[in-house]
Parts: sequence; C-alpha cells; structure tokens
Amino acid sequence: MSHVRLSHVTKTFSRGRGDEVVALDDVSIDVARGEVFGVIGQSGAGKSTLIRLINGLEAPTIGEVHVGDQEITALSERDRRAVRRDIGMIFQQFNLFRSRTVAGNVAYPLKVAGVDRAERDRRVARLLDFVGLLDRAHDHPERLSGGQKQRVGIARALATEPSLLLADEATSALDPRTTAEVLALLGRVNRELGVTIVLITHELDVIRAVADRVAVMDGGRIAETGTVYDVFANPTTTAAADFVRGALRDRPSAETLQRLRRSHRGRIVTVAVRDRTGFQTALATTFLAHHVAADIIFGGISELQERAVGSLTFELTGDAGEIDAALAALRTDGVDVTEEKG
Amino acid sequence: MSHVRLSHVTKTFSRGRGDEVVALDDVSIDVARGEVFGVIGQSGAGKSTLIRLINGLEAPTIGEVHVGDQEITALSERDRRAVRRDIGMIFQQFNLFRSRTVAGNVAYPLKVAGVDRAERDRRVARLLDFVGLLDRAHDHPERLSGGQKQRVGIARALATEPSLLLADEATSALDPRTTAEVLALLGRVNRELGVTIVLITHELDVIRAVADRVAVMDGGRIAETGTVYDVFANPTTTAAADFVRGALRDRPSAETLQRLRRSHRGRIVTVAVRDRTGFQTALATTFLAHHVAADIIFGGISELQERAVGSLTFELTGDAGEIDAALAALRTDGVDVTEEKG
Amino acid sequence: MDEFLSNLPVFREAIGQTFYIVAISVVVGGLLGLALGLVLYATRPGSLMADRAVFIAVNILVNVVRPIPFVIFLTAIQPLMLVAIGTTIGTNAVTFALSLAAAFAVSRIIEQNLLAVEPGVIEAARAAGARPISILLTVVVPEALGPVILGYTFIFVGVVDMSAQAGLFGGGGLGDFAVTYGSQRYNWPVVYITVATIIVIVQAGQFAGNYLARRALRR
Amino acid sequence: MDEFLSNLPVFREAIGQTFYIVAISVVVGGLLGLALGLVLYATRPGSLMADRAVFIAVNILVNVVRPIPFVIFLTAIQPLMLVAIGTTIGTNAVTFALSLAAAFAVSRIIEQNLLAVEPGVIEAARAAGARPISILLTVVVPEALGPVILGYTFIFVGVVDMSAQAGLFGGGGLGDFAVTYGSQRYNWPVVYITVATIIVIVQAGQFAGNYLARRALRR
Amino acid sequence: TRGSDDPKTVSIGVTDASQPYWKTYADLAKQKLDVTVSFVNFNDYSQPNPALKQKQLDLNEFQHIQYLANYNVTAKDDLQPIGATAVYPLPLYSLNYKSATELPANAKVAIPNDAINQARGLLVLQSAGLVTLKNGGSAFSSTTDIDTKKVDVVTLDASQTAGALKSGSVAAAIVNNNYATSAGLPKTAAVFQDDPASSSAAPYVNIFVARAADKDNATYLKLAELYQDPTVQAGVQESNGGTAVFRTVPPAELQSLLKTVQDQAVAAGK
Ligand SMILES: Nc1ncnc2c1ncn2[C@@H]1O[C@H](COP(=O)(O)OP(=O)(O)OP(=O)(O)O)[C@@H](O)[C@H]1O
Ligand SMILES: Nc1ncnc2c1ncn2[C@@H]1O[C@H](COP(=O)(O)OP(=O)(O)OP(=O)(O)O)[C@@H](O)[C@H]1O
Ligand SMILES: [Mg+2]
Ligand SMILES: [Mg+2]
Repeated sequence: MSHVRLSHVTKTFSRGRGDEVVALDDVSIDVARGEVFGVIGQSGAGKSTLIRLINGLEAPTIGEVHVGDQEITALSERDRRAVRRDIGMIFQQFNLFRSRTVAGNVAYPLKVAGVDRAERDRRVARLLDFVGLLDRAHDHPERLSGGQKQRVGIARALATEPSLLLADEATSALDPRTTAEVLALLGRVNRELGVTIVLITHELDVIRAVADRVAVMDGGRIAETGTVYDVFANPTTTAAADFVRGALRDRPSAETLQRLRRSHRGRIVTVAVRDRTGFQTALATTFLAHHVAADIIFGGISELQERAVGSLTFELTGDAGEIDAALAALRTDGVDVTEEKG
Repeated sequence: MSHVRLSHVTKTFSRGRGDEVVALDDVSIDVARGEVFGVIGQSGAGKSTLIRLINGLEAPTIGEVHVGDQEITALSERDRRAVRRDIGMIFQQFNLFRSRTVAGNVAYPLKVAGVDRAERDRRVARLLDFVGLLDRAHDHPERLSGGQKQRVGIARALATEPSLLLADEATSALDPRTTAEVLALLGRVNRELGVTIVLITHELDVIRAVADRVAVMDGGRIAETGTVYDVFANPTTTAAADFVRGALRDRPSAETLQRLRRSHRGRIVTVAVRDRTGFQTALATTFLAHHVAADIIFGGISELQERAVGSLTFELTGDAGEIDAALAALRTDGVDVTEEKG
Repeated sequence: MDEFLSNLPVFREAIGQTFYIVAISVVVGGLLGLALGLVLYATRPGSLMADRAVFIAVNILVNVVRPIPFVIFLTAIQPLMLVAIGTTIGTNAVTFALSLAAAFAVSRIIEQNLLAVEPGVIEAARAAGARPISILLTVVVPEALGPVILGYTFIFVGVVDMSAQAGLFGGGGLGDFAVTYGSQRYNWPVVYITVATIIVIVQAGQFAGNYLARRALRR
Repeated sequence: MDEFLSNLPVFREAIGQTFYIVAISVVVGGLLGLALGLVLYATRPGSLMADRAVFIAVNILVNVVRPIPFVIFLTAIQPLMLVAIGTTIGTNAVTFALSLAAAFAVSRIIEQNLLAVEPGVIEAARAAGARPISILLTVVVPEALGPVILGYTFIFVGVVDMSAQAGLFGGGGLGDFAVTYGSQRYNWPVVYITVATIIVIVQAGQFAGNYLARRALRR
Repeated sequence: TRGSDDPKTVSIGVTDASQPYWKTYADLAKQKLDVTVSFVNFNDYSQPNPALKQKQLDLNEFQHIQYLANYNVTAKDDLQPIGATAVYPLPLYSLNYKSATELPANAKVAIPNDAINQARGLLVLQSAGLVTLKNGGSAFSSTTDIDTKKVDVVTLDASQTAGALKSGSVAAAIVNNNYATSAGLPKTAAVFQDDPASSSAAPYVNIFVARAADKDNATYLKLAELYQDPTVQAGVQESNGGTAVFRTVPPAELQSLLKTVQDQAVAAGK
C-alpha cells in the first residue's frame, strides 16, 4: 500500500523579474508503507523541494501529492495539520527554536500533539539520551555545535513516533560514528515500528545502511528509481552513474590515479566486482596461471541489500604478453575489466 | 615555517548557573605554511571552536594563538582586522548575508579589502562560475538549496585569495561530485597559490583528497596528530581508531555482517591490506594452494598519500581443515587476519 | 521649593495617578496591541494566516487611529467612553483613552519585531502540525521575545510621556503636575523635581526591560 | 462647511506646515536617531563595540529625554533652540524640537530591530576583517532593513501625531488647525476634513513603508 | 504722524487666531495705519509671554492683568499692558440645574486647570457658595486651598470643561466664554457668574501687552486702540455670544493696576 505518492508534480519558484526556477519537473514517486525510500542527486536537484511538498510546507504548481489516503494538495489547512502530526521532519538547516532549550525543542511536537507532561518528559529524556545530549537538555541551541544541533533536530522529528519520517540530509553534520548510530536508530524505527522513511542524502553509507529503494534526481526530474542494488550496480543514466561513482568511491579518480602511478610501476586495471560465487577465485586463478602478480591498490566493495557491489583496481606486474593474455581471458569470461590509461 | 600555532589553548564556555563546557582542553597544534591540515573528531569534540580561535572570532580562556608572526590573542582589535583580511573562512552554518544577493555575498570581502569594482565583478563572476552558481548571481540566499548556500560560502571565503583558509565542514551539504570539484579547487589553491588550509571534516574523502596532516580531536583534546597515512593506517588512540573505522568503512559493521551472513554461507575473514608489493599475490597463492575459494564480499582499499590502506573481507569456502591451514599460513606470513565471528 | 513642599500631597497623588494610568494602559494597551499586532503580522501576504482583506482593514484602522491628535482622539471616543466607563473625564477616562492609543502603537511594534523571526522555525512548527494561533503565541512571539520586550519598554516610556496629557482631561498624574504647578507658573524647581521623578520611573522601567531583554536574547 | 471654505487658505498653509515639519523631523530625527540607535546597539555588552560606560550614558540620556512632557521638553531646550535657529516659536522651532524628540524615539526602534540580527552574519563580516562601523552600516542595518523601514514608518506616524502639538508653540500644521478651527470650536466638519487629510498622509506613508519593507524582506 | 522708525509689520501672539474678528482687525490695521499685522497662534498660554520677551513677537493679546502679573512675578519679567480690550465674566454653566444652589452635594464641578483661570474659577465657586477657600482665597488659589466644599472640584484643560459638561461627566463647569460660544452652550445655562463691573473683576480685564521698552510706541498704542473699533467689537461680540464687556482704560492706569496686582502676588507667594 502506498504511503506517499506524488503524481506528475511540477514546482516552479518565481525569482522575480518574471524569471522562474523549475525545482521539480513532472515528478512521480510512490513510497510504500514501511519502506525506506532514499533520494539522492546533485546539489540543487530538487530533493528538499520534493520532501517539503510531502507534508505540504510547499504547494505544487501542478500535480497531486497523496499521503496515505489523503490528497494533501486538496486538503484544507486544518485537515493538513492532522496529517502533519503524523509526519516527523528533519530539516536540512535544522530549524531549531532558539527560544527553547534542547529539551524544549524536542518536547514541542509532543506539546502540539497534546501529550501530557510526565509522558513528554520521559520521551524527551529517552530521545536526548539516545542522541547523546541528555547533559545539554537545558542549553539553548546557540550553545551547541553543528552536529549537536542536527541531533536535536533528529530527536525532535522522532519525538511523536510518527508513521512517516522525512529526513533531509539528517546526518550531514555528523561524524561517522554518530552517523552510524543515527542510522541504526532509523533502521530500528523502520523495522520495529514500521515507520516509512523518505530520506535525502548525499552519503552512500546512509543509503546503504537503511534504504530499500532509491530515486536519483537530476535537474528537477527523477532520473532513475529502483532498488538500491540495481541503481548502484547498474546505473542506467549518467546522473545516477555520476553519483554512484562519487559515492562508492571504488574507482580511482584521475587525480588518485596519477598519485597511484607514482608509486606503482606496473599496469593498472580496474575490475568491476559482481556478486557471483567464485568470481574472486577465477580472477586469482587466471592471474596465477599467467604468472601475473596482481596487487589490489584501490577499490571498494560494498554490501548493498546483502549483495556485493564495487570494483577493485589492480597493479599487474609480469610479462606484458602474459598480462594481455590474462586480461583477454578474463574478458572472455565476461569480467568487466578496464585498463586505466594515462 | 609555522603559519598557525596554538599553544596550550583552553577554551571554556559558561552555560550559566556556574556550569561550564570545556570545549578545548590544553590544545597545541602547529600548521606549517602551505600545508593542508585536517581536523577530525566526533560531533562536539571542539573542532569549530578551534578554528574560530584562529581568526580571533573567539578568544581562548588560556593559551596563545599565533598566525604568522602575530599573536592574535595579544593584538588590538584593529590589528586583528588586518590579520583577518588575509584569512578566508567557510562557516559550518554558512552565515550568508540575507540582505545581499549571491554575488553580493561573494563581493563582500572584496569590498572590505577595497578591491575596485571592475576587479570585484570579475572575481565574483569567476568564483560563481566555478561553484556553478553564475546563473543565480542575483538571487538572495533564501532562494538557494542547502548545497548552493554552502557553495556561496566557499566562493566568499576564497574571494580575496587569502593566504590562510579556514574551512569548517566545507562540503557537508554537497553531493559527491560537487565535493570532488570543491576539493580539487582547494588542492589547486593550495598547490598553486601556496594557501595554507585548516580543514574540519567528518568525511574521509575530504581528508584523503587534500590533507597533508591530520589532527584527531576527542572531547576537547587533540588525541592524535600525524600524517594522514599514519593516522589512518595505524590509529594509536581509540578516538582515532573509531573515526578511521567509520570513515574507511572497510570493515563490515555488525549489522552488515549479519546481512552478509544471510547470503554467504562460507567462513568470513577480514584481512588488513598493507602497502607491500606482492601482498595480494601471496594471499591468492595461499588460498589456491589450500583449494580454498576466496571471494571478496566487502572491503575498501583507499589511497592515502599514495599508499594503499584498508581491508578486505573474504568469504572462504572449502574444506574446514584447509581453511584453518591457509589462515595459519597467512598469519605466519605476518598478515593481519581476523575471522568474523557471530 | 516652599511651594513644592506645600504641594506635596498633590505630588504624591500625582505619582499614584501616574502609576495607575501607566500600569493599566501598558497592560491593557499591551494586550490589545499584542492581539492587533499578531493580526497584522499573521494576515500579511505570505504569512501564517494570510488574508488580504483583514490585513488591509486592520492596517487602515491602525493608521486611522494612530495619527489623530490625542485631544481629538479623546473627544472622538467619548461616546465609547461613556458606554464603557460612564465618564469622559478623570483618571479612568484618560487611562481608557491611553490604553487604546497605546494598543495601536503596540500593534506596530509587535508587527515589526515578529517580522524578523526566521521563517525556518515557523516551518518547523507548521511541520509539527501546530495551529497558526498556537504557532503565533508559542513560537513566533517567544522567538522575537528580546526585541518585543524592548518594544514594550519603548511603549512604556511613550505612555509615561503621553500620560502628561492626562491633565487636559482631569486625569492628573506627574506630567500634569509638572505643567500646572510647574511650567505654567514658571516654577522651575517643581518642574525639575517632577521631571526627575518621571525620569526615575522611566529609568526603572527601562532597566527592567533591558534586563529581561538580555535574558531573553541571552547576549 | 462654509466656515471651512473660508479658512481654506489657512488649511492649505497648515498642510504645507505639516509637510515641512514632518519631512524635516523624520529626516533629521531619523538620521540622528539612527546614529544614537547604532550606539545603543553597538555598545551593549557583548556587542560589536561593547562599552559599558557609553552604553549606560546613552541609555540614560535617551531615557531622560524621552519621557519629558513635550511642553516641558520644548521649554527646556529653548536656550539650545535660540542658539541653533534663533527662535523658540513658530514652525522652525517646533520642527527643531520634534526632530530631537523623534531622534530619541528612533534610537530605541533601531536598537530593537538591530538586536534581532543573527549573530552569525556579523561573525562572517568580522571574519572578513571589516571595521565595526562598516559592519554596522553595511551588514547589520541592511540585515534588519525590513523591520527598520517599518520602524521608521512607525516614527513617521508618531511625528505626524506629535506635530499636532506644534500649535502649542505657534508652529501651525494640520493638527493645530484641527484643534483650533475644529474641536475647540466644536466645528466637526473641520475636524473630519482635517483628520481625514492627516490620515491620507499617514496612509500614504504607511503604504510606502509597507511596500519598501516587503521588498526588503522579500516576503 | 509716524516716525520713520515706526514698524510696518507687527506680529501679535494670540490664542484664538481662528476667530474671524482678527481678520477684520488686520484689514483695518492695513487700511487705517498701513501696518501689516501677522498673528502667531498658540495653543498653550505659557508660551506667548516668553516669546514676546524674546522679541519673537511685538505684542500679544490673550491675557488679563492678573495673568500678566503672575507671569511677571514668577518669571521675573517686566512686560507691560498698553491697552485694554474687554472683560469677560467667567460663568458657571450647568445643563441640569437652574442655579448653583440646586447642585447636589458632591456633584462634580469642572474648572480650568491653568493657574489663573483655576483661581478665578475657585473664586466664582466661592461666591456661588459651593466651596470656601483658605484665607478667603485670592487670585493665586488652587484646589489645594479648598477649605470646605459642597461639590467635588475637578480641574481640566480650559478647552475641555465645556465638553465634560456636555457629555454629562460633570454636573456643572466653569467655561471661558470663547469656549462656551464654540460649544454652543446656551446663555440660559449660565447659572452663576462673577460681576464684570465689580472692582474685583478689574484685574481680569484683557489687554494688549508689549515689552516695557515699547510701552510708548505710537504704532503699538494705536494698534491697541484699534480693538475698540466698532467693526472689531461687533465681531468680538459675535464670537463670544455678546458676553464681552468692552473697556477703555488708559495705559498708565493699566500699568499701575498691574503693579498693585504684582505686589499682591509677591505677598501671596511668600
Ligand atoms: N557558546 C557556547 N556555549 C556553551 N557551549 C558551547 C558554546 N559553543 C560551543 N560549545 C560546546 O563546546 C563543545 C565544542 O563545540 P564545537 O562547536 O567546537 O564542536 P565541533 O567539534 O565543531 O562539533 P560538530 O562536529 O558537531 O560541529 C560542544 O560541546 C559545544 O556544545
Ligand atoms: N524559494 C525559492 N525560490 C527560488 N528558487 C528556489 C527556491 N527554493 C529552492 N529553489 C531552487 O530550486 C532548486 C531545487 O532546490 P532544492 O532545495 O530542492 O535542492 P536540493 O536538491 O535540496 O539541493 P541541496 O542538496 O543543495 O540541498 C534549486 O535550484 C534552488 O535554488
Ligand atoms: Mg536540500
Ligand atoms: Mg562544528
């Protein structure tokens, strides 16, 4: 059953002087209940705009937005409020209340929801404990570091245990460990409470850790949607491929390659890793058979939805003819090998 | 010659009610002229505070801060201004002027520096072109996406071609490709103009792409300082190890391991990759010799200062005794192998 | 000086009247003005309860009332006063009129200060599903609290000043005392002492305002 | 009505006087008040040019002047007036006094509105090595421009209102006209027409202020 | 005959410039004396005397001798009367009661709040048997000097007592004649007034005032006399509902009366 559905949504912003920015261009997505849906794309692609349409903070220029069985775009502001109470939102710029303490910020949505004081205090304490800010409960936001502010925003969005969570770059200011902790929490609320999550990020880890499906946005359009594995293993659009290359970091960039060359005299090839049993053994056997020494000097293999994806860059040393033969053998075998030139 | 030097700097913030936060605790660092110095650490570790002391936005409670041959802490506010004009700063929260357009924001430091109009316009256009916002020059910041705002902040900090750049999470809101572009630019200004860069980040890529040395902060202290390779390959403190593990992402987390187990029935071991010629071949030979099929199912090998660092996780299938023998052989050979239990 | 001493009871009474007039006007006018100011803020185009018609109507109302010379304003609202408090002269009448006048001034001050609140925090409140009225009172006003407190302090001083016109309508108060027993009789010591008293009251108010604003701003 | 027509030349003159008084007072008082307000803002503890002594001194000065009843204030500054403009009565004298009075009011409005500016942007300007005075004028004021414009509009309306007291000192103006030819003589048509004229002037000013503020706020 | 140094334009401070008779007066001055008169209007009684002293005015006409004496004493000045205009009785008005004695106990009675009108108003109330004043009262009494009272006295701006009466906020009010006319209070509503002919009313004769140095200025003296021109008088009566009692008193006599009243004022101030 679909929890969030955008049908042919276009959103343009006026920039004055009759000029317009098309932030979203005929976007349709469908997020199932209980799903974790990732949205990725370059800066300015329209990700934040998309998420803001879902809880009606912004109205589409054209198109319809459904949340559950309600059409947000058709609701009165009053009815929209009821829908919003069941949606948590983590803002890209945090948007904390300066006039409230850390605890007050987290308590706010609970107050709005009419949760009584004792219960409120209990939940606030639990959430702050989780995000590691219990000892800062009575500080005001301007006293916090960037990451601490973001954690307050996360706690606030989760306070009412909403059934839908909109997270706009929820971990962008967090160090890797805190990010992992937050993602683990998101994974848990998703699995245990069945919370649907729409999650914008530019970090692969985030997608990998929690997303089921992912949409790649490019210039206001959805370039590609699919399971995380499909999009990352076989990006079909350049926008997706671009993002995936940057995110997986499994292929050396031109600069890295240049540096690798300085310390590695052999020939350098990159092999795309496929999730196929015996793949590595075949690789090793082939190289050994040709008396080629193959050292992995770069690469990354990630687990996406329980399958391996990535690539490895080898430095091959040995007889030039043998190397060519080994590569030819691999290619015949269906392995995706690229020799890094230049 | 040292460009930035902090000697035994302590910074405490009052939280009212007599309570204090020790943001920096006896911190000493020394950044050479022309160096790219990375600062990493968990959220709240004191990174932003450290960087704000360098240009005197904040005064240390105890200790001295030197920039060039000037002691910032001893200067009059007037003399401090002269020092600041030669320092560019990218703020974690961007801190853009809302009353100015994108172009006006970038032009501001140039105006302060007394650069004439024609030259100003030229430089602003060049910088905006670089950060991909030339067509948004006349928009005000609230019209921009998070990443676009950050790019304006970057352009503004670089506008006066300062000799020292303080970058506080300068790419936190950027997608991988834009990040790579910004880092390439930082690398270029460092190499070509000799700009010293102090750079806070929680992203390994950023460190890897541009930093020479890195300091790991933990609870207001410098846990560890060293070249990027040393810190990442051999973190000696738990704070550093924690961060590195999170950043390299070369070892599977408990959750990932759980998922890996579901699709991989064999025994799972993780091997630390060392930058040693023939390392991989030795590995492959050993496994083949014992008829053990070894598939890489996870891992990451990164290049840090032209050397490989990382680890690979293998699924080993074959006779249990042979596998044990192969692992024993590797260990004898000095290879760091961990069998993933549980 | 002698004459001042002989007028001491009147002086004491004047202080009492000033406190009475100012306190009630600031509280009543402050609350009414807050309400009007919230309407001005909330109904402006693009705001929380944007409503062009209401916005224009209230805007005009405020602009119609504010610039009317106080003497004429007082005369104009006499029918209203008779209904509300049964008299058109004396301390209560002046307090009534001042409360109204203060309310219209307060509304503009409130409007201004609320406009500086960052839209982001309002969005956060909207996203939580809060009602506009609750957002206004529990988010927008608290976010602007520092400047709002200084705004009220401003109005407080203005009301003390305006209360000097209370004498026109038999309202008494220190301003009236300074004029009738002082400047009209060219009796400068009386003027000095009275004005000094007014200034002390104002300083105390401003001091309290600054203190509260500093606490609200936390800087 | 007949009487109103017979007074038409006086009415015309009153309009001219009001424009003259208000325009000069708003401009001169506005600039002086801006300067005072910047001092109040910049010298407050923790601000750009924090200076306890100056802050307290200016604060007291402003508080001393603002609450003094206008009649007494006018009398008190007569020596200053004689030096500055050579007269203590008439349109110029009233304009002089109103400019001063407006300046002190403006200073508070400016102070309030500047306080709402986010500290982060000021830090960005400091980091660029800008001088405090330049930060005040090219960053702080522009960042607060929307509310500041509304603040000036508020003062404009206040000055129009205060200009009604010009009559006390032979300054003329519409307020005086409304009182002398109108309410004092119970000639209501004159009052209506005059007050309507005042309101039209104020509406025009407020309209312009709202328009400019909306442009500055971009919302 | 006029000397060459005689002024051709004269500025006169008044508090009722809106009255049409001032226009008649100015036309007459132009026509008969070839003097251009300009009026400066004040809403506040405390201003025209200092302005005259500071030579910002040449003459003023808004006060009676009592007021001027009080000003001269308190402000240590020496302005002089150069011509009399009229005496106005100061009536007590009531809309619901036919005489002062009918006023119930503790009824509210409004009197002007400026020093001079207040004292005169109190004296009227005393004559009407509504209050008694300490030491019999004087031209310097204020509400603090009320000894015993039948009614509650409230002080209002002179321009507001009529309004307070009409709105029903007070039962009776002392209303200066010019405001009474403007407010349209019927003559029949005047339930009590002081006697303009009595000697006690002499200090209340309104006057043209000049600086002491100008007290013999021929033009000024002629301008003062011009007030008694029948066309002006007719206008004055029209504006004041016929309550004005015109007086022609030689300047010297006015000046000696002023001196007497000033001496009394000094004594009262001690
Ligand atoms: N003005 C302040 N008042 C009180 N505490 C403060 C203040 N500024 C910073 N701190 C505290 O000092 C510590 C260090 O803050 P800092 O901003 O330097 O952290 P950081 O390393 O930059 O973290 P992040 O990665 O989350 O941005 C934090 O615990 C923070 O809450
Ligand atoms: N109010 C606005 N007025 C004009 N243009 C806007 C407005 N809000 C957003 N835009 C533009 O719409 C486009 C999409 O913005 P959006 O914030 O959705 O991007 P994003 O994908 O979230 O980017 P980022 O990763 O940088 O946050 C951008 O080009 C942005 O500049
Ligand atoms: Mg965004
Ligand atoms: Mg930080």
